[in-house]
Amino acid sequence: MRRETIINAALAIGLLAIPLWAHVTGEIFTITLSTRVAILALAAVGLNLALGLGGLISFGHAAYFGLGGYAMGILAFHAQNYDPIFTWPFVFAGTKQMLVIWVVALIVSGLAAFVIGMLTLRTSGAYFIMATLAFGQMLYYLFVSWPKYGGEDGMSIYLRNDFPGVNTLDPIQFFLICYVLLMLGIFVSWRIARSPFGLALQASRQNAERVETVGITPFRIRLAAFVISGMITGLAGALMADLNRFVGPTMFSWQTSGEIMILVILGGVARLYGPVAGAALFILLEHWLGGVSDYWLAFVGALLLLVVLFARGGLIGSLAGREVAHD
Amino acid sequence: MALLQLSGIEAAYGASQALFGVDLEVAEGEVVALMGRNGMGKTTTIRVACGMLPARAGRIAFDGQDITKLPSHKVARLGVGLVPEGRRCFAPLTVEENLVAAARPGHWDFEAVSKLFPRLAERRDQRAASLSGGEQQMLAIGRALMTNPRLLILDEATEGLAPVVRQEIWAAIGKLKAETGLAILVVDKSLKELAKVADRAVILERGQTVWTGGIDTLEREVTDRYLGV
Amino acid sequence: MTTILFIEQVLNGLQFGVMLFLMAAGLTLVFGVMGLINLAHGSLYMIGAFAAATVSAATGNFVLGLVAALAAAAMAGAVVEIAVIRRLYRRDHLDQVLATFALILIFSEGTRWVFGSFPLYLDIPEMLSGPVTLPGGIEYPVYRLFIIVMGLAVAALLFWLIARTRLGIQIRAGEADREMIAALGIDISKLYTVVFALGAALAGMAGALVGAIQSVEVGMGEPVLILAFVTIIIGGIGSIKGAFVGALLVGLIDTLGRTMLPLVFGSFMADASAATTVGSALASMLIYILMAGVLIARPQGLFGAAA
Amino acid sequence: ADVKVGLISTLSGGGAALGVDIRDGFLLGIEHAGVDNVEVVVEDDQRKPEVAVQVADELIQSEEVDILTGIVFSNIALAVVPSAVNQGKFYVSPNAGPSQLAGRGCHPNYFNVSWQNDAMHEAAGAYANDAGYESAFIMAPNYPAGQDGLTGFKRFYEGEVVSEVYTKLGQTDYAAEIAQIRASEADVAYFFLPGGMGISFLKQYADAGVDIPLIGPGFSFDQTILPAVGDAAAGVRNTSEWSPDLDNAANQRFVEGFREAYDRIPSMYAAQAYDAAQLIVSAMGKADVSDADAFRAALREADFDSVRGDFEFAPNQHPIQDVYVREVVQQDGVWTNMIVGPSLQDHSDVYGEDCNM
Amino acid sequence: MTEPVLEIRHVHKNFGALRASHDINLTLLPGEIHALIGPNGAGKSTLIKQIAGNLRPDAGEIRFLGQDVTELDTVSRARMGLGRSFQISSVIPEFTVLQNVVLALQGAQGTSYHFFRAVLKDRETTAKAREAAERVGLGDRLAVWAQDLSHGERRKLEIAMALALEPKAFLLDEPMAGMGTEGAAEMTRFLDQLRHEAPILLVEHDMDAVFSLADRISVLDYGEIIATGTVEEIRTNPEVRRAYLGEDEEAV
Ligand SMILES: Nc1ncnc2c1ncn2[C@@H]1O[C@H](COP(=O)(O)OP(=O)(O)OP(=O)(O)O)[C@@H](O)[C@H]1O
Ligand SMILES: Nc1ncnc2c1ncn2[C@@H]1O[C@H](COP(=O)(O)OP(=O)(O)OP(=O)(O)O)[C@@H](O)[C@H]1O
Ligand SMILES: [Mg+2]
Ligand SMILES: [Mg+2]
Repeated sequence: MRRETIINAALAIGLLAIPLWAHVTGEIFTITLSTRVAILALAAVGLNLALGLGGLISFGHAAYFGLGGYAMGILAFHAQNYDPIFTWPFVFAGTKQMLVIWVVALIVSGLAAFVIGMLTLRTSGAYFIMATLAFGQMLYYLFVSWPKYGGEDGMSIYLRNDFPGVNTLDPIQFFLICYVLLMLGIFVSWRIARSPFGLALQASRQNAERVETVGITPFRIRLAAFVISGMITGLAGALMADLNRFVGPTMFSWQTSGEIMILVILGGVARLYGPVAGAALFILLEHWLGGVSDYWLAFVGALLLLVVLFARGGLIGSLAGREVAHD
Repeated sequence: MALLQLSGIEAAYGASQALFGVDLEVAEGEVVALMGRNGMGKTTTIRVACGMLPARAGRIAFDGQDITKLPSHKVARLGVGLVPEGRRCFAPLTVEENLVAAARPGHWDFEAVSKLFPRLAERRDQRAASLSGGEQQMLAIGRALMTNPRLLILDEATEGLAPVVRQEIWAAIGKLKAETGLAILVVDKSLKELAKVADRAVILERGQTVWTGGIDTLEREVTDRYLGV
Repeated sequence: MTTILFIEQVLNGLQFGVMLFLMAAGLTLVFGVMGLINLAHGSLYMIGAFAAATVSAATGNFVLGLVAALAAAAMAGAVVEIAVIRRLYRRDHLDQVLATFALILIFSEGTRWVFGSFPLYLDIPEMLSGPVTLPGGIEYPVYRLFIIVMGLAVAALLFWLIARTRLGIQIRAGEADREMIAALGIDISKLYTVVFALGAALAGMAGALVGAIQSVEVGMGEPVLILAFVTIIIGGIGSIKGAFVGALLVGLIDTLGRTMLPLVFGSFMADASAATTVGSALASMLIYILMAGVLIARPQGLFGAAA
Repeated sequence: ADVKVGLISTLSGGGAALGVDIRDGFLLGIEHAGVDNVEVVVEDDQRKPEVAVQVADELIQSEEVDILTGIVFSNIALAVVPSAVNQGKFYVSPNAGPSQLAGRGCHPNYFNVSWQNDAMHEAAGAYANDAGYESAFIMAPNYPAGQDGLTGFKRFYEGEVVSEVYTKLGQTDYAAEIAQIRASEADVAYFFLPGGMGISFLKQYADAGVDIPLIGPGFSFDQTILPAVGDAAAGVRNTSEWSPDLDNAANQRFVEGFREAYDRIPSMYAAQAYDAAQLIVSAMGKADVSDADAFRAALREADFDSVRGDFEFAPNQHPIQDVYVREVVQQDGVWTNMIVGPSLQDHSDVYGEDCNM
Repeated sequence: MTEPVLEIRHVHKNFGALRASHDINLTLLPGEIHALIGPNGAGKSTLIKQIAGNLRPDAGEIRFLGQDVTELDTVSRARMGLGRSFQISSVIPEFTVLQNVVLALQGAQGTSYHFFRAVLKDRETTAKAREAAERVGLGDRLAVWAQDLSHGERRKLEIAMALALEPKAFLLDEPMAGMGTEGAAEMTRFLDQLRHEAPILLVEHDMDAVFSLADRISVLDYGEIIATGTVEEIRTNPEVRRAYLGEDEEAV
């Protein structure tokens, strides 16, 4: 077995075992932290698809994260207040069903990724980075000044949404939902990476002109990848909203985009389990360093810098060696 | 005394070693042909000589000075002008900007280069990216000349040039040699043309110098064995 | 809206644009020249403002403060370039983004550690304070005119430096092929350090100039940074001319948008309060809409070179 | 310790100045109360609601605190408070009083010792009447607190509002708005621009040479801000429920103690946090925190010496208090506020009607 | 006479004042190698780009397989069966040789939007790819990253990718460049066979190769075709000698 496969298995099992053990010993907060890891990892799995395979350095994935979050917030808000969102062609008064919310989150963030992708994918390099960043900011300002859904205050959803047959308020059960979705996300990106589509996507990153001459349109390939990527991150946003029982426009902020990106890089770009490793490390750091000093963010910064400069390939890269898998 | 002297050079790209012991000398005013099949280490040798790739072992001297550890810009300033494999013109710059970017005072200035390659003067304000392949090659040679080097290194400098231009360039090299006493190290695939200008040849095989001598002493057997002619 | 007010707002828009240009200039320089995306540019802006505030407070002299701002930012830039950025040129944009993001954290918290969390005091020098009356009866602050002049001067200087000097040519050649320009005898590392420090100094100068009429506090750089990004996207990366035109466009559209849109909505919406809210919400997104428009029409920006 | 308090505040990044004052004020309050059975766990929210929620989860689930406090900003309070009080914890707000939590969203475990968000704006409206200003230009950032602020001003102001302007949140250049103010020829300009926005606006306003007087809520004239504004704020009237020169024994002890401990003049945030600490300690003397009903009743009595003088809770557990008009002055080389007089007395908020507790 | 596979009619292209293509007429017939030679900057690559679809002609028509393709983009032309190699090697650097060829194959098959099938597990595809690589002599380099190949090997990979498309016509821009004497001879032999699969429009400065391969030669100078004819006709054409071949091509 390859080294990376072993690491991946350890991560998958560890992320499941720790909260289960915490459940037994009654340390609820550990479960909460693990849930957060799973959700952030899912968001990063989304970004990793665009960024790792496609080389699309999106600095605006907060847009999809936020839209997913607000999909949940708005649907639940209307359901909570019995205030229909639309009455034609049928009356739709929002919902508290996670399954419906997820579908809406996937559609909305997918659509947004489609539109933003149509515009930004016409550019490349640093341009693309800044353009995606700016579109994220645009949505941020939209939601900050949209009074109906709380503006800057955001919205509190007092009770977590429902999932058939599951008590979502029980931390461990909610964790398991998130964990399963994370594993699904990883499975999807694994299949995509090995598919003809994945090959075309990776080739488009390296030499778009060449890809054209073999009869493939890089723009469309990238757009498709960007949409899938946005959808996965959007789903994570919906979950995050449910974990916090709160959504606010900071989900759209460029720092959020930066953080999702950090997770990917910390773990290892284009590594299947990179997002999981990155999210786990980031949450642990935040948790530990927060207590050390008021200026702990400076330490996070220094650490990141060290990773970028000296530990290329991120956590998984350092543990499993340089070569990216080509099976 | 040799102007450029490489002795016992070994070099590697990461883990894979490419040179296993290259010895090479270019005397002042001499034209030396560096030959060998594809992938035998010609370009790598040149990169090492120019300080673009560190040598793992061996010693490089220029004009008696040890330059083994010198960074490439310092080597260049001592008087080494490089026309690299694959042209490598500065794509977004105009022809003129390409030429003046690294120019140093001396015989070669814009005028002189224009006379050598009139096509470049015609394309003066065009961006290098949109030049034809051959025009880019001329530009790369002109650019190296503008640094007024004592040693000119040409790595496949006639690749992709029309036969008539190639003849002009060989003629120009012959003239440079005769008139300015410029030393030249040249890599090219055309043995026939090399034979006209070069004084000596060095042949590489798997990263090692396997044959050195006057170009007119090159036997049929040697070229068959090492160059596959 | 009266004509006078309109003219004044146009002037304000231009002034805001010039202010943005000061910020965008350094960014686009570093971008275009070194192909480096530097998120920490906002931090250098902050460093300039803090240095100016500290030195002006200590000496009571604004000019000394300005000099200190230039020096401090240039120095910080040089240090950052040598210690961090230098290792990133060969890497892709991703590593650059992350490393400079990390630098933001370090600079922000470091500044807070040294100066505390409270905003600093930095005021306009006596000589430049207060308004003058322009032809047409417009009262306009002298200091803002001063900023316009400084911005124009910087624009001219940069344009000349990049397009006309050999230094500029070498810088651009280095961007195209670093290894090759070195092989021709140019010490590209030193050159880059100089350029980066220059870009940093510009940011520092912007911070100091703008700091006199704004709040000098930790985190002041990030909002401007994003505006500067938008400016550069509109104008075209690496183009000083583009940054200049883009900045003026953004300045004008933003200023006029936020004064006119609420009026426009007010003219047909019954609820005046709601009209201004909607109008200003739209105004806050206007420049992004402009940016989207430019991306559709000219993905490489108004003055960017086609890919 | 008998009581464990979790203090979540903004201690890093922008806005940290306020959070630091809240933390320092609160800790000083506990110290002055002279009790040793209170344990305070301090956490940073980085001014991000999501982070605050996580930190609150940690304090509740892992540290098992009894009481939460410390949040600076309304949007963060709105993210944290509902779920915290629903889990049976007490929340004592030392700052931020969003209308949602004063009205329909009020909760028996939520106590606000600072003010409902509108209070200072309402007082400013009332003061504008008293000062005889007949027309006003009003301005705030385009976000809920800004919209509430201007609504609050208009609720009490009787003159004509000639123009109502919403700026972008985080805006730094106000030339366009200043030109509009000048052109409006109103009697007074009322602005609500918290933090750095206020600093920028005041500096630019002073430099523009507009002679229309300004009034603002205490937020923009606070001790965390004034030193950075300098003489650009000289003489401007503003409204607040507290001022360092308020004449009562508790306040003198607080201001002196604070200056001694931290070497600076306290801000109103520090004062509110100090009161929050005193409120908690006063309730501890009467009931055990594990008996939630008794402890709640004890908190509701508000039996402590507020640095603001008289203080009591309205039925929605928000303050009934006086709001003053202050003026910015320079004292011993430091810019600070001095009371001019009361603006509203025994003031409480309008949202209490919607609160059915 | 047989139908031309590729037909260029009255194509014009200007870059500003520069005439890069001026009233170009050219055909490529089944089974032939049509060489396009001319001085540097004459407009050969520009013409290739217009045929491949990277550049749009200012005027004129390009017909491929009897169909007007002037308005089609690169991708559609590639899918119709136009295989191209670049003057400067252009492969996917971080792919292995095999992956590079597979990519070309899936472009031809139009399977690029299959998300869930593991591409390298597909026997049929990999077998085909392997065959294409073997034909150019890269059979034992399948697992090597393209960026680790030597210059010459990379040129071969270019050809393999074009082969994999099973094109109806090849556009080869200087395939011999940088190949070395031995490599060039090998490539010449290979192209000689290749013409039986599809006709080749060959741009090349290596006269040994051109004269031994070409059925017809067209000479381009300053954007205009100044001569078309057999090897013998061109070799002895005085204008061509002056503009392009120079004096000592006798020896060839
Ligand atoms: N960047 C590189 N990374 C790894 N290996 C390399 C690199 N460049 C060259 N090599 C390897 O080093 C060896 C020598 O290559 P070099 O380019 O010096 O050959 P050459 O004689 O110039 O050949 P050619 O005639 O094809 O230009 C070859 O085996 C080649 O595969
Ligand atoms: N985009 C462009 N803008 C302006 N001029 C261009 C552009 N592209 C090509 N040219 C010019 O058009 C002419 C023809 O170029 P082309 O690349 O077709 O030459 P070529 O015949 O392929 O030459 P070579 O054999 O040297 O590769 C050249 O003079 C070149 O400088
Ligand atoms: Mg070579
Ligand atoms: Mg060509």
